[in-house]
Amino acid sequence: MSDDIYREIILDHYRNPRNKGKMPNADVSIHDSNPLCGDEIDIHMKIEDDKIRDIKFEGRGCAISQASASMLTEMVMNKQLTSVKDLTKDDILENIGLTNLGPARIKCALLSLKVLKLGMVKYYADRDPTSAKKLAEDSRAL
Amino acid sequence: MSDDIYREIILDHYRNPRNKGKMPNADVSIHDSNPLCGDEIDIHMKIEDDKIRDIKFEGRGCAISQASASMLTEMVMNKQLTSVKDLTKDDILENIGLTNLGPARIKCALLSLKVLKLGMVKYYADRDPTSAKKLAEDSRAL
Amino acid sequence: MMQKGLLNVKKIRKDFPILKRQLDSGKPLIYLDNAATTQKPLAVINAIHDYYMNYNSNIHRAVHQLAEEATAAYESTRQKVAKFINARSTDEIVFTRNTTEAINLVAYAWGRANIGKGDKIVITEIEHHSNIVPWQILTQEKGAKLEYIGVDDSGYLKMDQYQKHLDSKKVKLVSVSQMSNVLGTITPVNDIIKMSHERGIPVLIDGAQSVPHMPVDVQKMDCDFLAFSAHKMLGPTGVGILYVKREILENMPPFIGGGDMIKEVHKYETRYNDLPYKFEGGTPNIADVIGFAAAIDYLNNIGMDRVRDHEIDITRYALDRIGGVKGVTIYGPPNPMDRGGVVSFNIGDIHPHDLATIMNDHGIAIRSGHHCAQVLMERLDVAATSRASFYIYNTKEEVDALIGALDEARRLFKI
Amino acid sequence: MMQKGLLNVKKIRKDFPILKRQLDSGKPLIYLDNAATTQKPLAVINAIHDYYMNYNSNIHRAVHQLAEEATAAYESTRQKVAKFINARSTDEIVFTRNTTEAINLVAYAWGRANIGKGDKIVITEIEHHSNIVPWQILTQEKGAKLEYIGVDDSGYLKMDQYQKHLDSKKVKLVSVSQMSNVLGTITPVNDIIKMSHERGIPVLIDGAQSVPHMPVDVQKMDCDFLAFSAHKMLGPTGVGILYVKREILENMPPFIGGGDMIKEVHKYETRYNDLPYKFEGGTPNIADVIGFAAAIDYLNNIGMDRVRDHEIDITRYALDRIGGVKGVTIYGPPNPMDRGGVVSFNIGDIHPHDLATIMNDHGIAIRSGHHCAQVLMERLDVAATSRASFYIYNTKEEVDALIGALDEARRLFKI
Ligand SMILES: Cc1ncc(COP(=O)(O)O)c(C=O)c1O
Ligand SMILES: Cc1ncc(COP(=O)(O)O)c(C=O)c1O
Repeated sequence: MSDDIYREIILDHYRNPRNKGKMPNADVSIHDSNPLCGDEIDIHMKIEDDKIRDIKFEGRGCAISQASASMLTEMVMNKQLTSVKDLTKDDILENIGLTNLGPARIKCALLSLKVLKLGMVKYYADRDPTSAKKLAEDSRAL
Repeated sequence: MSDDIYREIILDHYRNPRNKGKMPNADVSIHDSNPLCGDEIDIHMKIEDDKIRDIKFEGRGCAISQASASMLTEMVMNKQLTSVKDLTKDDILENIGLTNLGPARIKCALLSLKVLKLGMVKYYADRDPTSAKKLAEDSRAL
Repeated sequence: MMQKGLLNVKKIRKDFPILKRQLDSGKPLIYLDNAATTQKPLAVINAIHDYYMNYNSNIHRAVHQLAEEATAAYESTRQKVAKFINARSTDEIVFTRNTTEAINLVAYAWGRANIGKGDKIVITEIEHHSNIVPWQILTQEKGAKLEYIGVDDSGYLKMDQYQKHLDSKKVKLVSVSQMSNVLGTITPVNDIIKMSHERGIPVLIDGAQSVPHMPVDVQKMDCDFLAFSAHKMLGPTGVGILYVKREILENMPPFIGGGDMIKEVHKYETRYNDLPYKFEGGTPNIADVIGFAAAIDYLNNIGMDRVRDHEIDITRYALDRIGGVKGVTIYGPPNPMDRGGVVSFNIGDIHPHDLATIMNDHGIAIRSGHHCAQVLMERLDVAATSRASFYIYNTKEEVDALIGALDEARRLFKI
Repeated sequence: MMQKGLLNVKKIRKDFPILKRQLDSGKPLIYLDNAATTQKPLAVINAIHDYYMNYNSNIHRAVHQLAEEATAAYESTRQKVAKFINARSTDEIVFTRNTTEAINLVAYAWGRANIGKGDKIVITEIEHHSNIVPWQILTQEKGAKLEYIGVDDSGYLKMDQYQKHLDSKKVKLVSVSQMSNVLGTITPVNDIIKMSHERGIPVLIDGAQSVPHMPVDVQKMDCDFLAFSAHKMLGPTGVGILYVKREILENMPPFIGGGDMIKEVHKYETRYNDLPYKFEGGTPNIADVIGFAAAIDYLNNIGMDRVRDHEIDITRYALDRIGGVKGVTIYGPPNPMDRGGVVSFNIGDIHPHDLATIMNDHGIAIRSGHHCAQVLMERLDVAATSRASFYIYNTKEEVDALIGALDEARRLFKI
């Protein structure tokens, strides 16, 4: 099973994360951690016209959580929030090619999505409370 | 088994308790209750020359605790404290003729002895701290 | 899978191994002490056994297979509990040791943050010590006041007194048991909650006696807190449940600090965990929480409506039979529809403790004493009562045996 | 009945049914997560089973036979616990849910009565969250200060820092774990207690890791409080123990209010129960307390000295073997005599969580993460570690299997 998880691409994103770093004047910054393992992710975004103009992450944790965050930033860069908003658990797992994780490790793979959703909650809080509420529910379920 | 417990003499002491009542100017008054069943006993004593000149009890509870208290007052009335001090659990159980009680009911039978010992702790506190300490230990073990 | 109609008690009894027990008296066990704790069906006993034999592990914090299995089973109990009382979300279900700890959790975490000098907490004269002492401690600490709703001679709450307390405008919490463990009284919690919510006052329901014996729906009832114990509803000892509405739980400071209830600990500050984990510090009682799921399954399979019907039936019979014995006083509402399967009584001047000893000679387990309700005992002006309490496995024949033993007690005490 | 010489591990393993478990990977279980919770011998599992099958009842408050049997068994565990740690009296033994609740009990009941503004509580950088968070909550509430004794690079406490804290004269409590659950460090509790008592300061010992793994004598050590968990020493989940010196316990206000901890409840005041019942509110975890007695019997039968010797032996071997793997860093004291059977390590840039997943493929259960010791993680400047922890049933062959899995991890991660 581990052979299927720790493939070349995961290790590459783990060791050479894309879009990793600080973003001094981000429009939205948000932090969360996985209480199970202590993995931490910060996501920073610049948003213009409801579009993610730039996204960066900081974090520390396992190969799965960090590779998944790296791949997520690539996935949503320059995307409209309307399309990003509805990203599901399965979208992520398919994107990173890990569809057979156990319940504990799934949390690692989904931490960055959870943080991204929380970031959008923040962004939508005043602009669109209904979306904010739905995103908050979604993130809680992850 | 209940036939052996609820004999004539127990019921008689339960329904016609000896030495029951208040004692306005007692030298020692003490109260305790059995946390198991809520049975309560107060003991009042007049003590002269280390002798129990008078003893009364108040209380409410089961036939065993109340009959046992009644019989205990008869047993120690006009006795020297030196002899009362060392009364044991077995002395009481033999006196009331109940040597086959289960652990819960034994507590009922011994409540009045416990209170009597606590009363003597109070009496001896300044006069004879060593005896007071021993009596406190004894009462705790009842 | 829910069954219909009257309970098949004979079949149910087969699921409870202890009911085959022969006692020292040579008599078979007649267990009428269910309000104190119930017996456990084999399914519950086996669930605990299976956990320790096959997948015992600490939970939440490890990725090995045993930990994943144990975590999944533990959390699936939380889902079953949420569904059983119709909570909106598992976030609202906190596991404690028992009802007592659940109520104390509210008193410490919510109470110390929300009760101040001069505030009032309203409880009733029928409460169990577990729903009195925590409020005494809290009100004494805060300079607040504890107020009681009285109970009338038939065991009903004096709702006019409740109204008066509410009118005083100082009430910050109402805490009431839904079923008295002594009188059996089923209290009008819907009215109590409605009246209280009209004034924005939250209500805690002590469900220790109600949740095991009748359908309870937290959304319909709309209570803010509900506390109950697994061991009184076929489950293991060591598991209590605290339901709290999410809006309230989200704003509650933590109670027990330690492992599992935190997200990040730094030297001088801590970020607490998500709901409901924030309120479950330290290694939980994993095996017994898992065992409790089997108890819920068992009750669901019978159906709580049918549990209630069975108890009304046997309680009506017991009230009739016990009430017919010379010298007996029965406490609580005369109508079996207004009460749970609990019958408290006294007979002549026989002290309940003595009566219980005589019962024990006949293999009958009843409870005697103040039932952790001394305030009610003072109100009833008795030191103690005898209490027979029923559950799904009890029969009318067992009530008959109780009557036989009562006659024997009358003979011994010459009543 | 105490045995002599090395443990007969083969024989011991037969007493633990779970060790025969086949996992999803097709591999047999190699359980190296004992610091989190240990497995249970059949004797413990059966004791719980027997209780529910034969004498399940609420305790203390009834006279029927089941209640008497259950009460006697429950209280006999208290006697065994008192003897196991050499307490003077059963009055000094309070049952809680776990170590965490035991420490919180002290923080709430003793702490709130004895800690004031400007006072200091001293703990260490190696503490488990359970011995940090309660003191953070307490010191924040009271305007008191939390101070840390540092740990050096080999995992030893910096005793000069301790001396300095004591010299500041504001210290009102010292709370230290006797064995680190991450580094394995056995701390110099005798010195710590002596130094502290010279200034009249009480000391709490977190014995969660020490009591299960070495002889602990509260009278010799002279600690004021000792907390530990049954589930880490072959016992069931849901049982913790708090030992408190009687002089201190006698003056402590209560913690959990409710049934069983009272003597007399009146409407507005309450007389609390005798020790130790005053601190056990509500229906206890009866079955598991009774089950714990079988765990103590089992350990006594082996002898705690021999448990310790076995762990020194296997830990020495594990330190050697794991230390020999390329890219490995081991944390904690190098000398196995100074540490318990816990080996925390990292290998290359493999995150412990990933390593645990790879281990799981081999049937090996290890723990990964911060081990509820984030303050220590910050000190070590790591996010997490992998941890293998041993008990009486572990073998050197299991350590060999761990090494094999480490090699596999190095292959996958190309280290
Ligand atoms: C040193 C130490 N203290 C406290 C605890 C907490 O124990 P529990 O989770 O049983 O409360 C642990 C267990 O992980 C521990 O290792
Ligand atoms: C009405 C009521 N509340 C609270 C309790 C306390 O339950 P536990 O002892 O499980 O905490 C009981 C049980 O005796 C009860 O009957």
